[in-house]
Amino acid sequence: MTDLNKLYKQTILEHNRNPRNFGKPESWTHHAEGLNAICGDLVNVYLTIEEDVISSIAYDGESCAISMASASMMTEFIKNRTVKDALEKFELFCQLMAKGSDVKHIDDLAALNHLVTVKKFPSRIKSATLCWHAMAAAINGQATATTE
Amino acid sequence: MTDLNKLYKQTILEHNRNPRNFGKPESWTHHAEGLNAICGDLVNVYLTIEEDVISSIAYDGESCAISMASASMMTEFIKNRTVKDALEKFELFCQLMAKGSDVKHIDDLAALNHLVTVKKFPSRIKSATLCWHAMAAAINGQATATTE
Amino acid sequence: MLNNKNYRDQFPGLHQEVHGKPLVYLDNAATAQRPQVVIDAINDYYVNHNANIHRGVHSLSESATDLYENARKSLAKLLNAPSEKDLIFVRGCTEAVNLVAQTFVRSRVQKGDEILISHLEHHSNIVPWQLLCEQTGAVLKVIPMNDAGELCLEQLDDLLTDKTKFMSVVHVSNALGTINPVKEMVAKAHAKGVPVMLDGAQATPHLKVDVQDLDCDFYTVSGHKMYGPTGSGVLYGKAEHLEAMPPYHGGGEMISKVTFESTVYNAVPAKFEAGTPNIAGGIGLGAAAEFMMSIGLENIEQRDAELKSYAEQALLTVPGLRLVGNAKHKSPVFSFVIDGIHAHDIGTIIDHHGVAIRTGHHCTMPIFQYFGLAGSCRASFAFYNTEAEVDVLVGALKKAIAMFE
Amino acid sequence: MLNNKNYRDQFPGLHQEVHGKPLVYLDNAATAQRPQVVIDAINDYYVNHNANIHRGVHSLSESATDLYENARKSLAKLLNAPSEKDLIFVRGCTEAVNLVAQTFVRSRVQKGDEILISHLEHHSNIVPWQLLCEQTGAVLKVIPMNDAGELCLEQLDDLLTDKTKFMSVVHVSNALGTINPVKEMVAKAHAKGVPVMLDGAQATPHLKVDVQDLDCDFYTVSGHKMYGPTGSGVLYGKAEHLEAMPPYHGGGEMISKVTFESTVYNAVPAKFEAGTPNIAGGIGLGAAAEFMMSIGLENIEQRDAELKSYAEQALLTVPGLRLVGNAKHKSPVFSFVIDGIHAHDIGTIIDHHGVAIRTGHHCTMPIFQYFGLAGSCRASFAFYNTEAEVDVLVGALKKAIAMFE
Ligand SMILES: Cc1ncc(COP(=O)(O)O)c(C=O)c1O
Ligand SMILES: Cc1ncc(COP(=O)(O)O)c(C=O)c1O
Repeated sequence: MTDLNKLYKQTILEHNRNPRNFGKPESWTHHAEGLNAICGDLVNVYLTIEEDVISSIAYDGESCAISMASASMMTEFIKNRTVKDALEKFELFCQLMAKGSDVKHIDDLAALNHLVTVKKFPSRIKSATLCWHAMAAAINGQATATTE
Repeated sequence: MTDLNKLYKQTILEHNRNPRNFGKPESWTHHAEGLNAICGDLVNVYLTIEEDVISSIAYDGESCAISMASASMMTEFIKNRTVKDALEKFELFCQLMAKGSDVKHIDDLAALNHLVTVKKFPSRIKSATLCWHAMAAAINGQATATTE
Repeated sequence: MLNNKNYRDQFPGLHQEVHGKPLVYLDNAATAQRPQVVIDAINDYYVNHNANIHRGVHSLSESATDLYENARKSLAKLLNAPSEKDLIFVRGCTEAVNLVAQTFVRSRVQKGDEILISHLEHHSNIVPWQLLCEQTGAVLKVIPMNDAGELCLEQLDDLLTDKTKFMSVVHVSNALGTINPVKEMVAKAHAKGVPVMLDGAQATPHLKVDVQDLDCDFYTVSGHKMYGPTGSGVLYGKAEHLEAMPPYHGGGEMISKVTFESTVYNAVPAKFEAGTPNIAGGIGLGAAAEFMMSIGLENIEQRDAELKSYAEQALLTVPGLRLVGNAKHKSPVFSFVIDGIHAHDIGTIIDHHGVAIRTGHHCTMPIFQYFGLAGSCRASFAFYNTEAEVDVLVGALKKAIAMFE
Repeated sequence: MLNNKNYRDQFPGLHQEVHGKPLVYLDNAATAQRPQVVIDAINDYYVNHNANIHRGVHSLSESATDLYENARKSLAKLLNAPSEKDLIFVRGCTEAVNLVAQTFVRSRVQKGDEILISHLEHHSNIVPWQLLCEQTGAVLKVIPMNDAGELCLEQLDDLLTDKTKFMSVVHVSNALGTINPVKEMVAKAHAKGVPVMLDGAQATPHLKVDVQDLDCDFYTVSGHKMYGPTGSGVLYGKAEHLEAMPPYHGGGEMISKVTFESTVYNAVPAKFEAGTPNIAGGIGLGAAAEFMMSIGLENIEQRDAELKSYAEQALLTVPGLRLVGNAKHKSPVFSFVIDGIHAHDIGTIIDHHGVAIRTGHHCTMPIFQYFGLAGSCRASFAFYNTEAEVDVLVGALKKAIAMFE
């Protein structure tokens, strides 16, 4: 199977068909939008943080399949983690996806590791990390995260 | 004799050694400075115009041998001409010296025709025409003439 | 008739493989490929005439200056400008618009005055005016568009008010391909005494442009879009405006006399060309202009028309594909969306079939806000593209759709 | 030790004849020759990676973007900048100075505030400040110089007043070769809270520059003077300044969101790089930086020192020749005048012996006003010049003198 098929078939399309935690919730405590300046991708991330725990998380926006699937995966993965833990996982995920780095797998990231195939399409790495930047921005009280 | 020798030996150096009408006169009716923006050449031309005749003309400035010799020749040539005639000769001289033109001699210009050799050194054409632009500017009441 | 095959051979960038497939380059509106003559002109300058221009008495500097100034003449011929002195070399259209905004327009507007642009503008012809409005208190007005992606010209007369100090509109839309009736628009603006700039970034690669016939006050050209080097372009301005305008950048070349107390500016166009310019770029752009004239703009226009009708029909056979913008007069540029698949995913997938298109908002966010879209896929053609390449595009799109099923 | 012969071979522009004589290129301070690797890098982009950058998902656009961003990294390494994000690609030093004047400085000065420059500045570092002073009512102050062509540093503390909002000084003088003690000057300015820009146009071709060690707030680099393409250059700025500064040009790339009502700017450095940049130029400049690092700046500095002392001794054998400027620390640049012969005449005459020098005011009129001269002859060397070329220069000068006798 080509990288292209692997990327889309295995990892992405399933989440696109059955997005988890998609849609704007009725209430939240933290929110940020993620903007990809170059292509106009937009993801909103909504968090409810109670006593330092992310008790609920949702997303919406208009964005490509990679970005949407990554957000869907992220919400599943982050829900019920502490804020500190979430920010640590954000760092790990950025390392995994960093252009140029050879990291292929990070134990702590479990299912998210499939997304590493995106690195074969360098211009799309930002699609995969956009929601994560928005999540971190929301926690840090920033309204907007951009991936230049 | 090379063009270089021809230019300097025959035409230029004689006027440099014995400049005609050089120096700032005590009085004048019209004056303009000629500036060559690129190299910083400067020529001042001073005219006394009485009843439409250029009764006296002088120049000074800081400039290369070509420019100084051209000014020296110009003053000899222009003195006692009418304003109208002087401006016509200015046009003719510009035609003679125009980059790209093939004109090698203009009857009305007599001795000035020697300067056509300057055209073999295209970057120096402006040196030769600077004083003429200043003369025309002075007649037209402009303070400064620039040859870009 | 244009012998397409011959011209293709002259563009080395077209003859390569991407992911093991022959490149199908349909991103010409972003930047064109360059013919060998342009690349050669750049090389020739660096190898045989490498010197700075305008300031030297030595031979290399003279010949470099001649090459550069001859390039200006070629551009003047291409645009039918009254004189090459009416052309200022710039980095591209973006710099040209900023230059005019910060000199000509800034010196004429006051709080409450209006600047008129259109809904079809590229960000390059929006943001400089927003910056100017912030700086001066002027107000930005917009000529609206309709569902076809055409400007609503019937509203133009009303939008041109006593307060309108400048109008700047795009000649050909990079996102939708719409060719605006700019001559008519200039006439309407002039009737109200409003000077006009036309953004020609997408026009010069395709159309015969005659600035005297259009009677525009300023016209911008992006070199890299018309087969010339990156970092090259020209701004045409009517001589009377260029004379009257304050300078832009301060620096070498643009002055005739400097003291710490005061400075005398040089004559036009030097007044607007401070510092060492992109000499190789200017020379290469001149070669591009000569190349286009040697092909003949009418031949390019005809070839564009052929490609456009073939591509339009072919694209409409793709299931779920919807064209965005269908102006009556348009350039061979197609924006489209496909049901259920995001543009970026399409871009990535068809790239694996060798097809280079652009995806996103194409620096025209307001257009896509109008259509309620985040962006589109854009296939933009040049005269060197072929019908066979259209077929590859269409095949690749169908494969992308299959992948998402 | 630098094997000069090998490096000469890599510069195709050096191997040609002028008026039937081998070219002796001594106009390096105006613009340098480019090594084959730089020309090849430009070609490689146009032939193998020809696409627009940053905006595309297709492969060509990706590889073009990588090349361009890698070039930024090479420049960061050359200057020892903390991050390549601190570098903005510009057309050259002139644009860099104008950019800083109109953004960082313009947003900080008010009527009566002072901008401090020096008597050694190039017009590029004078006129932008004069324009700013006109626009804002700020006042231009000048650090004086002495007969050697060195700045009077003992006056610097007094010139840095409560009103001084910015200092901009040249690192190495293009007219006289003076190397200013810029690290010390930055420290003095910082002690008074004044941010400093250094004009590095003539420094980077010759010296190891470390922006962190200098601690300057801004540093300008002219690509075409450091063996890179025309129309290329970088502005280094401390990250905190670049973040805080308003944008310069409006256009594509520099925004993240545009509506007609408002605009969100992109992150640094994109915020300052509106429109399609000189992509080939940036890539070529990266190649020039790598080339210089591969030679080793310490080797270039050593070779400069050798050439300088040889040339100085040789020039002083020319009867009637007077050197203008004899700073203790200087670059291999010689300004001189010859009794009774105007510089332009010398330039024309020695060009006929194949020798290319510059004549005139070298865009530094105030320096020549100081010396009571209209200009000078300037012979400026690069590491690829040779002692034999110095001898040809001296011989040609003697012939020019003979001609005037
Ligand atoms: C319509 C239009 N205007 C302006 C621009 C900006 O031109 P440049 O890239 O030369 O700055 C572009 C290209 O991006 C364009 O398509
Ligand atoms: C000292 C100095 N500063 C600034 C400049 C202007 O640089 P650029 O040609 O890159 O605009 C030059 C070169 O002309 C220079 O020598």
